Amino acid sequence: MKKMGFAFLLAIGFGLVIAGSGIAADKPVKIGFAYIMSGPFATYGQFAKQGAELAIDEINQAGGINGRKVEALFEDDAGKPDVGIRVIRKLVYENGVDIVMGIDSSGVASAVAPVMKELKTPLIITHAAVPDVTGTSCNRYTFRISLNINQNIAMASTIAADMKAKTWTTAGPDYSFGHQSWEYFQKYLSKKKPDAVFLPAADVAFSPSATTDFSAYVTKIMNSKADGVLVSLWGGNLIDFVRQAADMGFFDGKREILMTLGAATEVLYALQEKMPEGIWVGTRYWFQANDTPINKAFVDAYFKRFKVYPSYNAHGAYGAVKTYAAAAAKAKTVDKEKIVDALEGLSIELPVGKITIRPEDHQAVTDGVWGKTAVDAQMPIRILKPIRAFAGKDITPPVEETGCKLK
Amino acid sequence: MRFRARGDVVPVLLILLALIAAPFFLSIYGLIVLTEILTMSLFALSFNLLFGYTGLLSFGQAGFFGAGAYFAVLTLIHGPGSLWAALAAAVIGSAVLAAVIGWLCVRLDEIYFAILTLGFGMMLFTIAHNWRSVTGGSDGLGNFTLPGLNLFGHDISLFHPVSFYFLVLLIAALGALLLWRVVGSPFGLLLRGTRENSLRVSFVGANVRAVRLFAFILAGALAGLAGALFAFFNRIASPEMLHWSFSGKAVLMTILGGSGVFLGPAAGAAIFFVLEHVITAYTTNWMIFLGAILVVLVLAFPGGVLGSLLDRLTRGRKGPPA
Amino acid sequence: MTEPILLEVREVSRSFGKFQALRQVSLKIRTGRLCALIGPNGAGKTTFYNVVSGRYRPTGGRVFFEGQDITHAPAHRRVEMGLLRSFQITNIFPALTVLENVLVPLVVQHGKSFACLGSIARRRDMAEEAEQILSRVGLTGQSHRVVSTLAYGDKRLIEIAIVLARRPRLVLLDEPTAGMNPEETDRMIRLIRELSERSETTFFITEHDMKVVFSVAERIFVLNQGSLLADGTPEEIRANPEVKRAYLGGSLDAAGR
Amino acid sequence: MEGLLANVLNGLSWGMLLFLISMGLTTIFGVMGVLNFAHGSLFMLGAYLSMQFVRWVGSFWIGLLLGPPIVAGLSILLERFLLRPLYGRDVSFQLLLTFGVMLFLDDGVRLIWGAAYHVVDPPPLLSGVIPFFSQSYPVYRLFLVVLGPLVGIALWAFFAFTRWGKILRAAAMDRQMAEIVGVRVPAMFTAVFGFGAWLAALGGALAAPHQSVGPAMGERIIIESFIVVVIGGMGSFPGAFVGALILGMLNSFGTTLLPDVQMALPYILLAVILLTRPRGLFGAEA
Repeated sequence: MKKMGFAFLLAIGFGLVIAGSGIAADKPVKIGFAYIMSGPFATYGQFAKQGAELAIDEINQAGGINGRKVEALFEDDAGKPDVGIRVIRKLVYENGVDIVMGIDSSGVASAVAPVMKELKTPLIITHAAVPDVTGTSCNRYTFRISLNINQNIAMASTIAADMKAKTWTTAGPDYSFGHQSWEYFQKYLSKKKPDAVFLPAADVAFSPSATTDFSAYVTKIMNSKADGVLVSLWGGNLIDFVRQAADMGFFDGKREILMTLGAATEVLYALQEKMPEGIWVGTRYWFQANDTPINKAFVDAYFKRFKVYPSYNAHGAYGAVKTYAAAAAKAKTVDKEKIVDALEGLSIELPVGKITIRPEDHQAVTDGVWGKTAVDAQMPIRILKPIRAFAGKDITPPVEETGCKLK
Repeated sequence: MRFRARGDVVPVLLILLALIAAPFFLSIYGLIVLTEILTMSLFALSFNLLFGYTGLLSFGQAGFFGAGAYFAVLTLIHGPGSLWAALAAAVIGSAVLAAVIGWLCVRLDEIYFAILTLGFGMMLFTIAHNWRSVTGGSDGLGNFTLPGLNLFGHDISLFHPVSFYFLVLLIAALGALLLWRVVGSPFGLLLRGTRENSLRVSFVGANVRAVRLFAFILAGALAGLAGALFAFFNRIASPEMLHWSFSGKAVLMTILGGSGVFLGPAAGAAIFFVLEHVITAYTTNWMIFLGAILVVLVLAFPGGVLGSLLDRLTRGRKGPPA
Repeated sequence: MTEPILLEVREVSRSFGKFQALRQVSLKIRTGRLCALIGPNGAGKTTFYNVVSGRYRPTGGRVFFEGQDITHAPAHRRVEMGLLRSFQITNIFPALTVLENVLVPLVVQHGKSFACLGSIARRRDMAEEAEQILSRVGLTGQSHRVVSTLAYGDKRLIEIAIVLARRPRLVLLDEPTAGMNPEETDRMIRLIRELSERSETTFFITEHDMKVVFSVAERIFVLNQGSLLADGTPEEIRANPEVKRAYLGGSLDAAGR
Repeated sequence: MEGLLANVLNGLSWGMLLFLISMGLTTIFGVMGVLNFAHGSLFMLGAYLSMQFVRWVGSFWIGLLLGPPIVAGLSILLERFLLRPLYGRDVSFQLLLTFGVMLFLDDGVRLIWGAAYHVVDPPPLLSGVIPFFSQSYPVYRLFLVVLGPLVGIALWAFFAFTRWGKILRAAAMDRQMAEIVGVRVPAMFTAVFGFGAWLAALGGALAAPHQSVGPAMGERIIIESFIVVVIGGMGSFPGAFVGALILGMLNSFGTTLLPDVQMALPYILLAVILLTRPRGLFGAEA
């Protein structure tokens, strides 16, 4: 008859475990990171973690933030919205972090951004590109220092406008990121090149993220009338796509190809010489794109420590930490509200170049890079040559267009 | 299957009291974890009405969980912004869905039932994922405001973790109470009879398909209710909630806690989250530990953790069942 | 011969692929008369029961119960009309208690199949009725034991109790004494005879134990290779040469003595 | 015409890869009645081991030869020490145990090989492309198209004609009978599980040159293999073959013709078949 009584004891036990682990020391400045650390996109989280660790070590060696040591807490959001919200609540409520950074997946970003209002804690997004979080659903606590879809596709359409291709199609992931990339591409390119033709929705190739065999999509594109292809696949999907498409003669020069996230070192390291030459690829950061001392120092330090070149995700995490340090220096405190105020309008020189966070929508105006894949005998991976750099102000849509009503 | 109505009242009341007192001794984050545990408990309990009591392993239960979430959020966005209207929409909507899908699924048994429900669950997932104009596609539906509650003339904001916790506690407790009544009712006896021997049940004149269907609808409705709470909790309804791997979570929690004890699934939910919480504090490789722990639990606790503990306890006291 | 016809089977056939399990079997059962269906192994007895009770659909012919065509009625509909059956392999609810085993049919009997809020533990009326039925089959004082812990003979009695709980008009008993020791067999025979005499229920049994058949049945049907071979009183059957041939002599003579 | 042929070829090559993986799943289910959730992880392990051998000795064939037996060996331990105690118990426990093993292995490879993607080259003999109308088609894919049916026929012949195959089939149908006539069923189960795992790992090793090797590659394939096995009829080789072909074709033609619902197509097919033929296309009717 007492069997439910035991359940009670168990419940109490769990309660104590949870309560007991909630004690936090408040000495160091705490930064919480949420990235994908498991599953098919885990390699992005790995690079980000390395970037963050590098930045934090640099800051700590230089005396910390406002004289306080910086401590990093990494959480795996698994690319799932519910997990993302859980880990961010954990970081804020339990670990008492002063700021949260990261987020790879757009789905997680969409879920997490509104919650930051309740947590009253700043969030700097370093990867997820969904426009809404600095657009229609923007809020006081959410910032982004990485390029969003808008900006990236603005560059893609500029390059596309100079190409011979007339009829365009897309190969993208069958979720919001892929669809939005294609929608913006059509919008921007038809402005720059009114005679551009786009294949209807039934004829473009959106593949579910679990796809490993892309042959059907490659065939579909090759048999369409399109002579230009916007590829917005990323991660393992992009690797599989490129390898299989190459074998099927996709890169035979008969069509113009733009890969919006093709210059991710995560992908280039996996593909190595299997990445075809002469393809236009985009990225949020390219380690050879500029010669500033700050970039050189970052690339050298990163390579020395991790034996690989930094990816854009590594740079995103590195840059976010540096940005936060700058905001803290400006505010002379790590008080969350003051940090938010300091981040608004902040300009800082990062390896990627100078970025400015717009106070109106919290989107960073940052330079973008596209380039053509090329061989360099000195390098283990494909490099970009020529590189085409875009000034942040040219590719960032005006605040009025974003739908954000912060100010 | 064991339940004895009277003997369990006292411990259940004690648990309830502890849960009511929880906000006074738990940290905010502890309370948030407990909120999630309660929500998932309701989900797992609804699943166990089918699994433990009816003998039907549904791998599509997340379909109704997620559908409830979308119905609730869509009601908040497009319909009346009332919390109760949203919850009602979740319950009714997922019950109707469960009626249609259940009507097809209850024809099958065992592993075939499991796989068919998985199939239908994934069809619902595809709808949530691909019908972008309505469901927001893969990003989900997050642009809604959680309405406040008006209690005795006081507006209570559900944004506060404590008030939200009490809402979830209230609804989860009511849901559990309902399920408790169901499994102890004449219909509940028929369910257990169906689990034991569906052939015999149909040869005493019951329409086994109708009995199963009714259980399926009840379970679907309560899963929808839990899903609505989960969407409110996370401030978003997302397609992941309908994916088969989410159904797998309910299966996992139920078997972890023990499908043969009424509160087993709830205990399983608690164990799952506490384990995750403890392990991720030390490593990001938490799946490897979860996997190993699962293997050990399955081998060492054949009736689930709660089930096996209670078994040992009662056996110690009363000797082996006569 | 004035009792009304309870069950009528008209030219029923059933085949499984190429195998013809039943070939145009016709028979009538009248109310109140204890009948038996016999035949060598594989003669089609269980298939016949499965067709009559609604587990299988016949491939030809029709089945009538109290004048109504039930050929295509689902099993549970037939039960509602009063046609019940037991199974050759004990078919009960092993993890439930003795009481609960009988409560399952009572829930259906009382039209409470979908009553999902009231507690069954509070249904005194059902519990009392169940105890009554249990005492009728001779199982008293064991209501709260889990059925799987009972002796084999008692399990078979539970099955009878389950069937009785639906207040049947006709009960098909598929080898009720199969696997029983002589003592248990005697008990079962007495019970069947008693129930048949004292209640409104008509019993129709299959048996391989000829002693049982000839001691209880008022009318016997003989099935051989799916066809009805003979039909008559025990004396007539015993005298029938074709039946003797089908059984290769032996057991029928033994039963006669 | 060109598009049609390309689609058929795409469907065939994907279908044959699915077939290779599903054969092990269906064997294990057919003989032991165990639905193995970890099958996809064994597939993944096969791919990783094959990749490791390519790195060590530079030969795809050695990886193909040595990788799968290692996975089979691990699986034999798994069956012997983890699965065997569960045979008397509810099927859901087996499902849960193999689910646990899946989580363990998926995360385990990440611990050993890291989270990065890896790429394995096809062997020189099978690399390169052949012209195909105005396009080209990789030789390796054609190799898969040919290999699938060959392995299938070999297995079918094994079950149909050899003494061992016959014993296995008999034991699958009636375990008690097999024990009575002297088959050591527990040992046989271990062997069958190992064999099924070998097939899964073989599929993984063969898939490595075709897709990127990374954690979670098993998770992606396991549900599709389940669907293949179920629509074909659990335990049936011809069923797995036909199921894999249908799924492959559905994948290639669905992409072209019904892109909006393509993600749901396998599930719709699954539901339709289960509702009209509850034991699958080639399963024995219940």
